[in-house]
Amino acid sequence: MTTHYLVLSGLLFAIGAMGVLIRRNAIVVFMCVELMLNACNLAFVTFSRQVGNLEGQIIAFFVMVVAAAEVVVGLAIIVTIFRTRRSASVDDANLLKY
Amino acid sequence: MSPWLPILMAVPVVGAIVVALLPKGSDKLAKQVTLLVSLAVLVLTGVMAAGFDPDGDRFQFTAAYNWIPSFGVKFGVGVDGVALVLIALSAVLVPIVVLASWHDADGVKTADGTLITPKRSVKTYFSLLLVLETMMIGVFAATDIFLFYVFFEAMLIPMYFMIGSYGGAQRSYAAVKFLLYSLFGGLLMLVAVIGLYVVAGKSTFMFPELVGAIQDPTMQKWLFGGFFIAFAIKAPLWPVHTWLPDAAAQAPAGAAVLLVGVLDKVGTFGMLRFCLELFPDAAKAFTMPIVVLAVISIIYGAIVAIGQTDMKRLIAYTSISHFGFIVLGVFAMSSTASSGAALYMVNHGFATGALFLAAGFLIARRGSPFIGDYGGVQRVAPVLAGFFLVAGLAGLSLPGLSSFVSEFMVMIGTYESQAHGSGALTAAAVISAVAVILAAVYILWMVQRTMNGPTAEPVKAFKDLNAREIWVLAPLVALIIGFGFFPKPLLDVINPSVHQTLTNVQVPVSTIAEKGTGQ
Amino acid sequence: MTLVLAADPTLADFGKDPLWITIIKAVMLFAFLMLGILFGVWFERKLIARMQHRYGPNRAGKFGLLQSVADGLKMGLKEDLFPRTVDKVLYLLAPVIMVIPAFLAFSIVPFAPMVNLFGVQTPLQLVDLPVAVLFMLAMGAVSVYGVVLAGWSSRSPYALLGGLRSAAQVVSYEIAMGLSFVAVFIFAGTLSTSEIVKAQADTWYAVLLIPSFLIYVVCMFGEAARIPFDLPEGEGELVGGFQTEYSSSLKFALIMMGEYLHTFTASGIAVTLFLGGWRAPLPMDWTWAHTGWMPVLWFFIKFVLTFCFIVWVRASLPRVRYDQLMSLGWKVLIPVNLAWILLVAAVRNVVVNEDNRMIGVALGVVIVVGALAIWMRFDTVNQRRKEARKAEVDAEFEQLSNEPAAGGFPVPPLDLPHYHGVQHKEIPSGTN
Amino acid sequence: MDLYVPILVLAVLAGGFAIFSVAIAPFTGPKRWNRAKLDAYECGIEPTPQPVGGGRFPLKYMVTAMLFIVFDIEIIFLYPWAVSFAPLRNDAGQVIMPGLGLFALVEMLLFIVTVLVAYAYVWRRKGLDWD
Amino acid sequence: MNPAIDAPTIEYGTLAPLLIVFGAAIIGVLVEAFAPRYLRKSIHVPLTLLSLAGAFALVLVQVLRGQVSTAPSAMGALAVDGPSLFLWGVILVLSFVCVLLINDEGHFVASAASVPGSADEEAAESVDNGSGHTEVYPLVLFAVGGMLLFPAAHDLLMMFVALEVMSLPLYLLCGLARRRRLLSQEASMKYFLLGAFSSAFFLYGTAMVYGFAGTVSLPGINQALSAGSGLDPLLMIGLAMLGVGLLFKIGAAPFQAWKPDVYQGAPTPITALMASGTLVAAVGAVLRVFWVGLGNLDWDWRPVIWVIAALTMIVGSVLAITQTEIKRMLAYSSIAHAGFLLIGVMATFGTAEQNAVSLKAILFYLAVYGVTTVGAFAVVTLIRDPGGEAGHLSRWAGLGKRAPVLAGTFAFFLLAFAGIPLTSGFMGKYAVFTAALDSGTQPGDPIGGWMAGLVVVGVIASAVAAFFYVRVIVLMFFSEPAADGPAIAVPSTGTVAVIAVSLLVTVGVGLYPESVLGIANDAASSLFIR
Repeated sequence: MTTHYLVLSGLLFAIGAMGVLIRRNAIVVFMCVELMLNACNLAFVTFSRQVGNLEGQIIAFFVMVVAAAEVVVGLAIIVTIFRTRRSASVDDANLLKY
Repeated sequence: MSPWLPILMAVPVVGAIVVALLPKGSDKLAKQVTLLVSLAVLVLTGVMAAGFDPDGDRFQFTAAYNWIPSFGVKFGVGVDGVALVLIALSAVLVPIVVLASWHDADGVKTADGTLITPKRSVKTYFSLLLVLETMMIGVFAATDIFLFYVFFEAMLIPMYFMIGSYGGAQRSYAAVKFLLYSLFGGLLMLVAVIGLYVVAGKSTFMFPELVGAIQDPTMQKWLFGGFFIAFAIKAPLWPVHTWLPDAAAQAPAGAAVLLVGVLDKVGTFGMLRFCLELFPDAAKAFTMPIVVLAVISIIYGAIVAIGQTDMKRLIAYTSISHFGFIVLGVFAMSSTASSGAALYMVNHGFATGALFLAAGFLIARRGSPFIGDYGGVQRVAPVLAGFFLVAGLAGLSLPGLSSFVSEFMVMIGTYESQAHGSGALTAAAVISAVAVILAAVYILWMVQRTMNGPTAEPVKAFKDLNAREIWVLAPLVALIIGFGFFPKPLLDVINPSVHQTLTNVQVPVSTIAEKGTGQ
Repeated sequence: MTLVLAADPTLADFGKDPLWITIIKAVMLFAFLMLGILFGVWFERKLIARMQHRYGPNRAGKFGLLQSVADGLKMGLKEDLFPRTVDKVLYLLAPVIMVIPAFLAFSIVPFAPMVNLFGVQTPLQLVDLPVAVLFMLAMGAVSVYGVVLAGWSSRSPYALLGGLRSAAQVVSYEIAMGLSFVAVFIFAGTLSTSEIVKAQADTWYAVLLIPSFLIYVVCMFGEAARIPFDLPEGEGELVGGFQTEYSSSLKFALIMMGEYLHTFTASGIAVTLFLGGWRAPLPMDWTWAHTGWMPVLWFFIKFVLTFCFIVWVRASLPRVRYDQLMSLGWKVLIPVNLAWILLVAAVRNVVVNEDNRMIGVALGVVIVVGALAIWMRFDTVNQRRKEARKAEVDAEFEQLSNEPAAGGFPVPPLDLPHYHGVQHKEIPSGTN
Repeated sequence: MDLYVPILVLAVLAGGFAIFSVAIAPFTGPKRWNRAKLDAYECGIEPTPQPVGGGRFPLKYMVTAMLFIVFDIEIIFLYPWAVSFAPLRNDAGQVIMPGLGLFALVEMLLFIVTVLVAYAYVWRRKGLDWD
Repeated sequence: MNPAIDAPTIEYGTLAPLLIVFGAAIIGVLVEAFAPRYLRKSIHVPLTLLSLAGAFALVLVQVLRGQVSTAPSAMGALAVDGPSLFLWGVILVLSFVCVLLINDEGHFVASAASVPGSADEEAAESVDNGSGHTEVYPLVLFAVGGMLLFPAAHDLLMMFVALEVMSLPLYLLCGLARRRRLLSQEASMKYFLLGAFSSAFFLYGTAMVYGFAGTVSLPGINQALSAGSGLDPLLMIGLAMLGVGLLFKIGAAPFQAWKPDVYQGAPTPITALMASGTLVAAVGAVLRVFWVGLGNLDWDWRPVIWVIAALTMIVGSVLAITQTEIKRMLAYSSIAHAGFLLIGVMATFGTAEQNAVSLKAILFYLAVYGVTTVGAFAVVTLIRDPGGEAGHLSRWAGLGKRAPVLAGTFAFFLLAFAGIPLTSGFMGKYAVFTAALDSGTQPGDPIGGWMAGLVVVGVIASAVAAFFYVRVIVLMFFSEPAADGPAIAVPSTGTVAVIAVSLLVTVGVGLYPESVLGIANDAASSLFIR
């Protein structure tokens, strides 16, 4: 029963990871990261059901908090760069090399 | 617990700090202080050496203080004969070097006033020199292998700076090459040191306790390898010798003397003491290849030396050849050869030192290290020429000069050595004998091309040695000749410890050693 | 005297119905809402008209009852415009996204306890969840997507701004609203609506938790974007707000529906969480008043009254400025709410936890004092800021009146008679 | 039967209705094409072309969104706390499940105060002002 | 229904250092909120320094009064054991020193929100008195708090939260450089995106492990491992992902890509903080996870770590050779050092004694390396160009002539990095190598022999590394100074203190390592709570 959820969370996670790796727009990349975090949440809750204790659900709460914090920090950073460069493409951020 | 060695090591470093802290502009004072300190060390060494009892325990003046208990490291010092003479050697050379490089730092000018080396911080140079002295004494005096390693590596740094910032045109290249070669060797040795500690499992680094601690032959081979490579790089043995000519050629004459005269001895010294005694089986197993290497570097050094046009490089290559002899002697596994090798370490120090310094003075006058730029010096500067000749002859180990005895002993010892039963070592001795002729060729050729012949134009302006320079060379020549005729005091000190070594390696100690002395 | 009927449904009673009953319930709810919209519109217009001494719609059907039916038909028959620039898919999807959650949000509102529906004992409430209220909030939040997308997809500055505004407003008030529920949960100890209703057997939370209730009432307007908080489609400033480009046709109808549904949901929640749900008002909670389908009546009355209140407010209050809206939500409702929650918790702690009462009391005092102190502090700060600002403005006027050209551009002398504050004495607003 | 089935049913109804009306609209209405009608409405003046993605909007809204997230998270923590704060009694009135009690109260007090600190910071930095 | 929740107990005494740091951070925020601009810095500096010092004092008190707790604190969320306390001490000292650097004028931008080169930037700078954003101080305190939590976390959730609490402020701080703001912002973004990515991996790994073990507390996981079959795919995936998350933080290859960019872009004091404090915390966490959590699984993870350690050392030292920017070079060197530390991690397995040995080595290494790093970066802050710090190596040519003392100090730090005897760096390396070889000799260890190989790799790597350290020295001392050489900023008292302290420690520990080694020994001998 729960395996479906696990598969789903795995898929979400993979999609997120792929997105981070291949997308170029910083904001999209960042959203993909959030997607990964949510995949983790799903996994946690599912496991908590499977294992039969509440830890997983509680963890999910904390993950939400962290995700929120990451949103706040991350968007701030990305927006700053965007204002500076008029572009949120990761490829345009190329001043730092080797 | 005798305070001698710690004091001996403390004095120069204190001196160095003093020199470094001297106010700006007090260069002359700095030089004087340095000279004073080094002389003090010399005196102290002399007094200590006088108290050394050749027939007493192997290690005397021992002292050991806890340093890093967590690592089982002690600050353990003590000297046996070989170490003693080497310490003495450095103690002798340092004041001479100080005197010799009196003006090196404050811009060496040629006779016609062209600047060879620009003005540099005098204080730094001399304090580095003193630090180096401490470390030289320390490295020979260390009976704790960790301590030995520490000095072995740390020694590089002052020498590195001396070459790098006071040397000739290619100095930084030479310095880096020197440092990296030695550092690499040192790191391999570090692994071996740790391995020794771990495998022996005695949770101590004290040499006497570690002798014979490693029984497992394969383990011995590995650790031996670690130590030997480091030492082979240090005492440049073909094929890892290439850093020496550069370093020696670029270093200021004084530094070069210490580099070739003392630092490299650490390599051979290490082979004699650590490689042989800690890993006898491995040493025996590896004798043949090492001997081959030694012979190769003897011949190779000599031949390449002939081809050199740069005096300092030439001398460096001769040293490579001589180090070949020393290594040969060390691994010949016969008391004569080993004693000879130990003796050779000292004599080579004097001989090469003298040669380097003489050449240095010559170069200081002309500003060029190339043999081709000189000629007929002896007409304008007979004294210089004279010293140069003597030093050179010492270099080719003319009978009656100190090197001869040691070289002779090495060859005899090797010839007669029955280690490996077969005549392999005999062959090695015979081949290396060729080097004597080659030595004659390169030395005499150099002397002839520089000293005799028509006087080159710029040479006409040469002034002869001044008092300082004479004071630099005179003691060396005196020592060369003195020990040439009467090496016994040295041998008496050396032999017991060498025998001790060989017994630890389970090599029958013949009595040839005594025979070698009488001539 | 606690009155707990056997008929009082608990969570356990849900998820038991057979499918057909469920479908019937769903259809009933859907029908109720649709009719509610049709007549709600008429009712609102009529009511406002009365309040403004007008007749209001009275042509279509008796009392104009069919007015909104007519409106609906008209919309259906109007041309379906597709502005050139819009993002087609989202533009079409937005209304749908707005409506569906609006319907769903209502599904957790209990109309009555167990009733006999075609011979099946079932609670008259589509569904109840352990997290019912949360579900309601979630649905409210989802329908914001509809608004934002509507604004975003129709590529026009007005629409975009309207969408953003409504998003900002709704989320701001969602916080205050969510906080206002906390006190209720502290008392009810559950998020399931039916059990919350049950927990109000003795006292309505509207009485017990007046501050929460008041805050909720304010938020209600913000959430449903009703006057005085209807800035998303404030005609005055934004033409039609996010629905500017939905000029006509059924898409517009859907949007209107969505908003009405929000209003309904708001009232429904108010009734359920604070006004005792389907329970009869205290003086007349006779047993028969709670038997059979009677509770539906009570619920409906309360529901309609709440709706009337909303309409009444619309008729009487002007629209606030956006910054006022936001600062009310952020600077007043939220902090007050938090302090109130803590206070409730402290009191509750004292009441229910027999152990260490004193500490509890002490804490309560601390909270009150602390909250007040902070409030005063901020208030003085605001005061100072206001005064500073005022002084600034006065100084500016002063300066300008001294030399009119100071502003860098020619201005008529400011002390002319028709300017304020010189001849005429200013009449403070609200006095007459 | 799962609790969410009724919601599903209702969703189907509502969705069906909504989609139906959106879909039907083009056919019920007349077609009188007119360029002006298809312009974005901007009070009759020439409409400013909006870039794809609806153009840029004031950062102010982002700040609000961020603040919303922060407080929403706070609410997330408040709800479970509130629900299990008081002891749970059954109809007979005896305690089924004990409440969290004083400790929880203090914890929540600290939590809220912590959030209020950030809140005060935002307030003072005019993060809450619209002008 | 869920069971009765009884009020948890919290050992406030044990956690006091944490509480102080976080409390100070919160007060800092309040200061930002209510204090007028001109007062803020003069409130922040003492507040920050005092809180750090106070926390350190509390750590000392716990140690001196021998109250090192042997049971996990705060309902098993934290383990404040010997190693944790040691790491806390180290982190607190390092951060204290870094704060001294941060105090310097002109490191931080006046208004991060203003677009570089725009009018409002100038406007902001005009009102700003050089101290830039004073928010820096609370942020640093939060980051430090996270660093303290990280190695002490006793379950994976706590560790994750700590990871974020540590990272998020750093992401922001990276973007606050006053000069070269584009670089700084870019560094910040890269750090953030990659960091968030890696922490997502960590989290998913945690989820998997939770699914396998049914708990996230490290000992619990360990028991589950000893009970269940060690080769559950769930577990393997989980561990791999956990590893990714952690190794990213210590910048081990192949997850090292962020380090040079971030180190170069970030304001140098922050770089110093990251290079010292973050590394210490992260390595501590790695140790705890591998020893406490996966102790029963070392056959499976050690080969992987072997490869990673070797790779890290090689990548770090080889790539460093090609660097022309001083901060990037130091970044790569810190990657290489991470590799050396991993050798130590590799050696923490088997008997408790062995673990203590390796633990001691690593703790010692961390302490000395951290101090030296801070010193090095402190020197970097002083070599300035008109456009900011003179990062490019060519600008350092002949520094030895123009500022002998400074250059000498820097050279000494470099030698310490290179691990030349009589410097602390050598002792650190020695300790780690010894531990590694030691562990190799444990009976019944299939890959014991490989440890020797790893050590040899390490030796070769450090020889390579020595090359580029030496190259800088050559540049500074053996080459003539450029005509328009960089200006040597007159160091503030704080910076002087920082450099002096790190120099003293580097020399002192180099000469007499027992001082620190002893403490590390005591700390390590009481192992991680398991």
